[in-house]
Amino acid sequence: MTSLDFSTTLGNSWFPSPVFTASGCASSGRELAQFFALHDIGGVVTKSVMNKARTGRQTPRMAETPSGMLNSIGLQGPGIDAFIAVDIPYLIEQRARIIVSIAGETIEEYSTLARKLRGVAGISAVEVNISCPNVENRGLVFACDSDASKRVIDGVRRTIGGELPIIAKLSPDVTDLISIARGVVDAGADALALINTVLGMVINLETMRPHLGGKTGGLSGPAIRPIAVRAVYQVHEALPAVPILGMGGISSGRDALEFIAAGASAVSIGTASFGNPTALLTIQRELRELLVAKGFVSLRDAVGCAHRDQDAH
Amino acid sequence: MTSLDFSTTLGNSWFPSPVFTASGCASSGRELAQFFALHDIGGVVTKSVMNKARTGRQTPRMAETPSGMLNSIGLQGPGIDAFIAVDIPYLIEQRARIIVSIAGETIEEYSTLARKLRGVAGISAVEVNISCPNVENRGLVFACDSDASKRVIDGVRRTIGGELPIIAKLSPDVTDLISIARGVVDAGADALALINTVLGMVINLETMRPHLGGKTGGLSGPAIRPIAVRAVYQVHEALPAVPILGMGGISSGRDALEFIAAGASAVSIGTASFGNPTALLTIQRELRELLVAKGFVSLRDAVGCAHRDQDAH
Amino acid sequence: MGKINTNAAQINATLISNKRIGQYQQLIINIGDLANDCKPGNFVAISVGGESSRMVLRRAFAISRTSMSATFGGTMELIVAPHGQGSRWLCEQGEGALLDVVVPLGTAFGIPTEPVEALLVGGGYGSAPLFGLAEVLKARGCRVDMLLGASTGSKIYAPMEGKRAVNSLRIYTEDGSMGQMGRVTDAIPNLIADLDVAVIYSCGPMPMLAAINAITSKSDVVHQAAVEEAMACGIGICMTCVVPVADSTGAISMLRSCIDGPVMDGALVQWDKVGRVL
Amino acid sequence: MGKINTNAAQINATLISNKRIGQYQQLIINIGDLANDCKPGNFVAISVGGESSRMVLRRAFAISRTSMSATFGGTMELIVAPHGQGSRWLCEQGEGALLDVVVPLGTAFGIPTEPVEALLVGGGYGSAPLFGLAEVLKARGCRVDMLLGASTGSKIYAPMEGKRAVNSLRIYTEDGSMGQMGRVTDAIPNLIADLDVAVIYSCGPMPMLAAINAITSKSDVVHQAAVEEAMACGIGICMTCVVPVADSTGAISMLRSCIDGPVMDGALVQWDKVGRVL
Ligand SMILES: Cc1cc2nc3c(=O)[nH]c(=O)nc-3n(C[C@H](O)[C@H](O)[C@H](O)COP(=O)(O)OP(=O)(O)OC[C@H]3O[C@@H](n4cnc5c(N)ncnc54)[C@H](O)[C@@H]3O)c2cc1C
Ligand SMILES: Cc1cc2nc3c(=O)[nH]c(=O)nc-3n(C[C@H](O)[C@H](O)[C@H](O)COP(=O)(O)OP(=O)(O)OC[C@H]3O[C@@H](n4cnc5c(N)ncnc54)[C@H](O)[C@@H]3O)c2cc1C
Ligand SMILES: Cc1cc2nc3c(=O)[nH]c(=O)nc-3n(C[C@H](O)[C@H](O)[C@H](O)COP(=O)(O)O)c2cc1C
Ligand SMILES: Cc1cc2nc3c(=O)[nH]c(=O)nc-3n(C[C@H](O)[C@H](O)[C@H](O)COP(=O)(O)O)c2cc1C
Ligand code: FES
Ligand code: FES
Repeated sequence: MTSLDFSTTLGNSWFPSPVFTASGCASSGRELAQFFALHDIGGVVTKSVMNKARTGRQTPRMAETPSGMLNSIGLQGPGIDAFIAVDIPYLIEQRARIIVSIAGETIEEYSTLARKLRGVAGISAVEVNISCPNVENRGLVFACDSDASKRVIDGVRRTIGGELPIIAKLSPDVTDLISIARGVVDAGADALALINTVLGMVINLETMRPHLGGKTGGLSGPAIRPIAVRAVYQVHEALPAVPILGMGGISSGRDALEFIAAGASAVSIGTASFGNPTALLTIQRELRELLVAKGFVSLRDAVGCAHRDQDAH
Repeated sequence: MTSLDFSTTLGNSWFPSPVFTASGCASSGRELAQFFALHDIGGVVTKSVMNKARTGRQTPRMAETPSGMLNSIGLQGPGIDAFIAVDIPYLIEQRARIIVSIAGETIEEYSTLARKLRGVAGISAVEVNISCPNVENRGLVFACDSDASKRVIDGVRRTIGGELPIIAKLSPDVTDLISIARGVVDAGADALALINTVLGMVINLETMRPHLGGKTGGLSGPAIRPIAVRAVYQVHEALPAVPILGMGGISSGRDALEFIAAGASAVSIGTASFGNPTALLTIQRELRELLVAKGFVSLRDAVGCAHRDQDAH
Repeated sequence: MGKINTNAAQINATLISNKRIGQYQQLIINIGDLANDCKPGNFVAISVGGESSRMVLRRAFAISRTSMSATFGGTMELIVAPHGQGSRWLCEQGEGALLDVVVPLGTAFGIPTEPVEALLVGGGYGSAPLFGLAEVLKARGCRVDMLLGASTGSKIYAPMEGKRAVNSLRIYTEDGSMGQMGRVTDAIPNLIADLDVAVIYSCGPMPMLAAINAITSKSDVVHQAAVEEAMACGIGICMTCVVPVADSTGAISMLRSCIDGPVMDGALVQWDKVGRVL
Repeated sequence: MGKINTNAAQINATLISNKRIGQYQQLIINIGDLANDCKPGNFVAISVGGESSRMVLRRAFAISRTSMSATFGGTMELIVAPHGQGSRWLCEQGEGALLDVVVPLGTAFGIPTEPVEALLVGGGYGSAPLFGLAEVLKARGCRVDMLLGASTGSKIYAPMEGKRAVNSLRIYTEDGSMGQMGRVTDAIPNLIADLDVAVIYSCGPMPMLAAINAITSKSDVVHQAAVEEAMACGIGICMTCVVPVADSTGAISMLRSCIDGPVMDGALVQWDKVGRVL
């Protein structure tokens, strides 16, 4: 057991474990900390933060669906200044590895966020959420437009400098994921986060109207896992050198291993934490045990292995 | 109960019930006929047929996933000539309403299929499957390219003449579903079928390779229902005059009603029949009862009702 | 009203008893010493559907009462309405079943330091936590009166033992099948005046809570309301369960009802903005 | 080998008994008069996981035996290996549980019109349908010998009663923990010669069936194999369960193992093309 090298890297940041929280599914860490030490997992990806404080969408903000759920939060949050003042110090105090997720409504807003984060010590990476389908400006999801995606990442890269790894988080709701991925990597992303939620809707049969206050919402949970594994596999095939933070419906070590085999260097756990506050620890333990049982000496050897040994099948 | 008008129309074809089979999930009807009379449901949408006989993909062709499944059949089928000679007469004998689904690898193949179907009596509509992600030529899914989609439908429309309704079946795996929908309607489609399966993958953790023989497969079942309802809602909002055949994870009358409320004029039942051979009858009965319980006097009044009464919520 | 119930723990708890009461199911669950940490107003979040369930989220239920017995140790009681698939599954579990429970969660009803007149108003299963609360208030020397309402008599939950803790209990049903025909709110204005009520504790559907607040806002009566918004996580990490609440400066923010609630100061909740964009 | 088992019906059937046998679970299910329509080789498709299950597909199991009793009417026996979540759920069901079953499905083993020498070869739970088959063959006056193989002894299913119907039974395990160490196929060539075998009936993992066919293809022995491909529907509507089979003209097509199988003419199955594109 102890001989497994379970560590991973995204860009030039090192993590002792490849199991992270997912943005928006751990708030800023504080609430999960009563169930386990934040230091004991790979990293905490914080809720996407915008420049200003935001109250978000009207309720209902959730609907459970078969093996999944829809959410429509609308990026409620304190704004970057309060986040830096309050949440970062807390996470540093907990000795958590911190990945800050940022979201903006304009390309400038992303750059502004990057500028504010630039001087902040103790951050391992910035995840740039260009794919949230819930922002007010519907029809204008950056991640659905290769050009806009590139410009966001380019702006963040220029502002933040060369040090901090940038993880571009993409949406699966596109015709050609690989070209979007290639674009953001060319623009300076060190890694990719795949996948954000899939756009969905539930009709409330009492009111006969869309159930969510925001009408549509993002589908997450095990229901979307096959879509996420496919996305990771396709992108890793096209861009094998680019590390991927894989996510979408992971709720066991076996699920996590599917992502690793498909090409993810690390995984984020979102919806599973809602059903089970200690899901991260369980998944982390199971993944480690599975890798050992399968004879891997390092996590790195397992990354993308589903693409190799074309004859083994 | 008896006062409900349960009938529906797609283009100029009338159906006594809005509950149909889904293409590829009922073969040519014969196998379901031992569980119920094909005449008793709205219509039978047959497995997409190509010009020549096809053996399809290697096994494994399926993987169960949380609340869904992946399939990778590769359009195995007898070819259009055998289909017309053997299956159509059988379905006519059963007094089924017949919707023939066609699939091609080239725009010409679709036109050829249309030409062969043109003279065949007893068909209620042609569903043009331009969205199957399983065809050999990957990267070339017609439904992911607005221009190619339009050309397929245009070819079919010209060849088949103005009589037979054409239902264009679209894929959800696109950035801008509405523009694809608009394109095929402009090209002559009378109705739209939404949605085909979502591209997915499962990794087999024994072999550490993609589980399906064809690597990727199409995700269907309740897992994708929120995606399908969203697609129907969005397209109906943009094109309220175009009838929609809705599908994706319907397994109860309540599920079917969600699609109707979102804007579908009829629904197809696919994966649910695998789990329950009499699913169509149950869903049809439940949908009828629900409509009556909610005070509708006709199915038509319920179509798209989730878009109306903006204040009711 | 505080931040994060630090007593919360995730445990596998045994269902000790499961009995039908009217249209509800009374569940007694063994939670050991955690029972000592549960206060009236707190809730629990339970996994439903078992290993191969398509339900990925926990279900929230108010803790109706807790007790410590020699036979079972600490137990808690829940009153569950079979509503959808998750609560139905729970109601069908047999004695001895193991349940994955996170408990206790959320804020508790504030208990006055002085013996005052308290009016407890419950709608449907909302009465469940009020009986435990009544006992605590009674022990503090408060006068406790109770109003329960529901659409019909079988949805009134009012156990015999519970009634002992209250000075008076009035029941209202919309169909008149039990108690008086009408709504609990009909009686409140007079009761406030007659009994010199200092605080109203309420638990039930949001429209009922809003209607109560419309009454208390015109008076000096404090209103402690246990709100109910759809919750995905129950532990503060998803931001789905928010309710618009003003702070002392009047600034309104969306507070999580699982952490800053379910018990909130009714006067600060922006009832007219619930379910709307701020 | 035919087309569509027209006897198939969907019923709610009661589980009468559920017993552990080695690493398997023996399920006895009441299927009433449908038991009369079940033939050795047929299978059933069962819904798993209950109402709120995330498992959307049925699971296929060979009918091991059927019987008619005065107490229960018609019953069938299944031998289930707890493999994944669906079969495990089934193995955990208690007596009295209602199961949603489609039965009987698929083709049956062809029974020779003459009394001939028959060799039955089973791998793992593949032996289940062979005992019922043995009884039928015996009644036709056939000599019936049986070879069972598995990785280990606890995976050999060979009930006492069943053994009565066979003239001889040899067991092979890969770890040598029961019977002889080795594989069933080791013994077949000699047995064919020694016993003058006319037909081999096989049921088990595909590689075993292929290995048997490699032997029979070099002889006159007829090989009736019960194949096993992953099935989504079990009733012929999904095309997932296909196996490459030649027709009399030599043309190969992908036949559905749920309708044109599970029992197929081993000589026509293209064993080397299983799992490959044609
Ligand atoms: C703080 C709190 C305390 C509660 N106390 C009780 C109680 O004591 N007794 C009781 O019977 N019920 C109580 N409820 C309501 C109970 O949580 C819901 O009835 C239950 O979640 C419904 O789940 P379901 O699977 O049966 O219904 P479904 O409609 O299938 O649920 C689908 C989803 O919506 C959510 N949901 C549906 N209705 C509600 C609701 N009213 N409130 C919150 N989420 C909902 C579910 O959690 C689930 O995620 C309480 C809710 C909250 C938030
Ligand atoms: C004709 C036939 C007869 C069978 N007879 C028996 C029997 O008598 N006893 C017995 O124990 N098992 C039998 N099996 C195998 C049994 O169907 C599988 O073990 C079972 O489906 C596994 O389901 P699961 O949920 O436990 O596993 P999972 O791996 O969770 O199943 C996932 C999916 O794959 C399918 N699947 C997995 N393994 C198999 C398999 N070996 N064959 C077909 N589909 C599979 C399942 O049906 C399900 O859809 C038979 C299979 C077939 C096709
Ligand atoms: C309630 C909720 C809120 C989310 N908020 C964010 C967010 O703020 N930023 C972001 O990039 N992704 C957000 N996501 C998406 C998740 O990070 C993740 O990509 C997705 O849920 C798939 O993973 P899962 O199935 O494990 O949840 C959110 C998801 C949920 C369910
Ligand atoms: C096994 C299988 C085969 C399918 N074959 C076809 C096909 O040939 N043509 C087609 O247009 N759609 C095909 N589909 C897609 C279905 O018609 C339907 O669009 C999809 O499965 C969503 O509906 P469902 O969730 O009810 O199954 C197939 C689906 C499955 C599961
Ligand atoms: S339910 Fe998740 S934050 Fe309250
Ligand atoms: S299992 Fe569906 S066709 Fe055989």
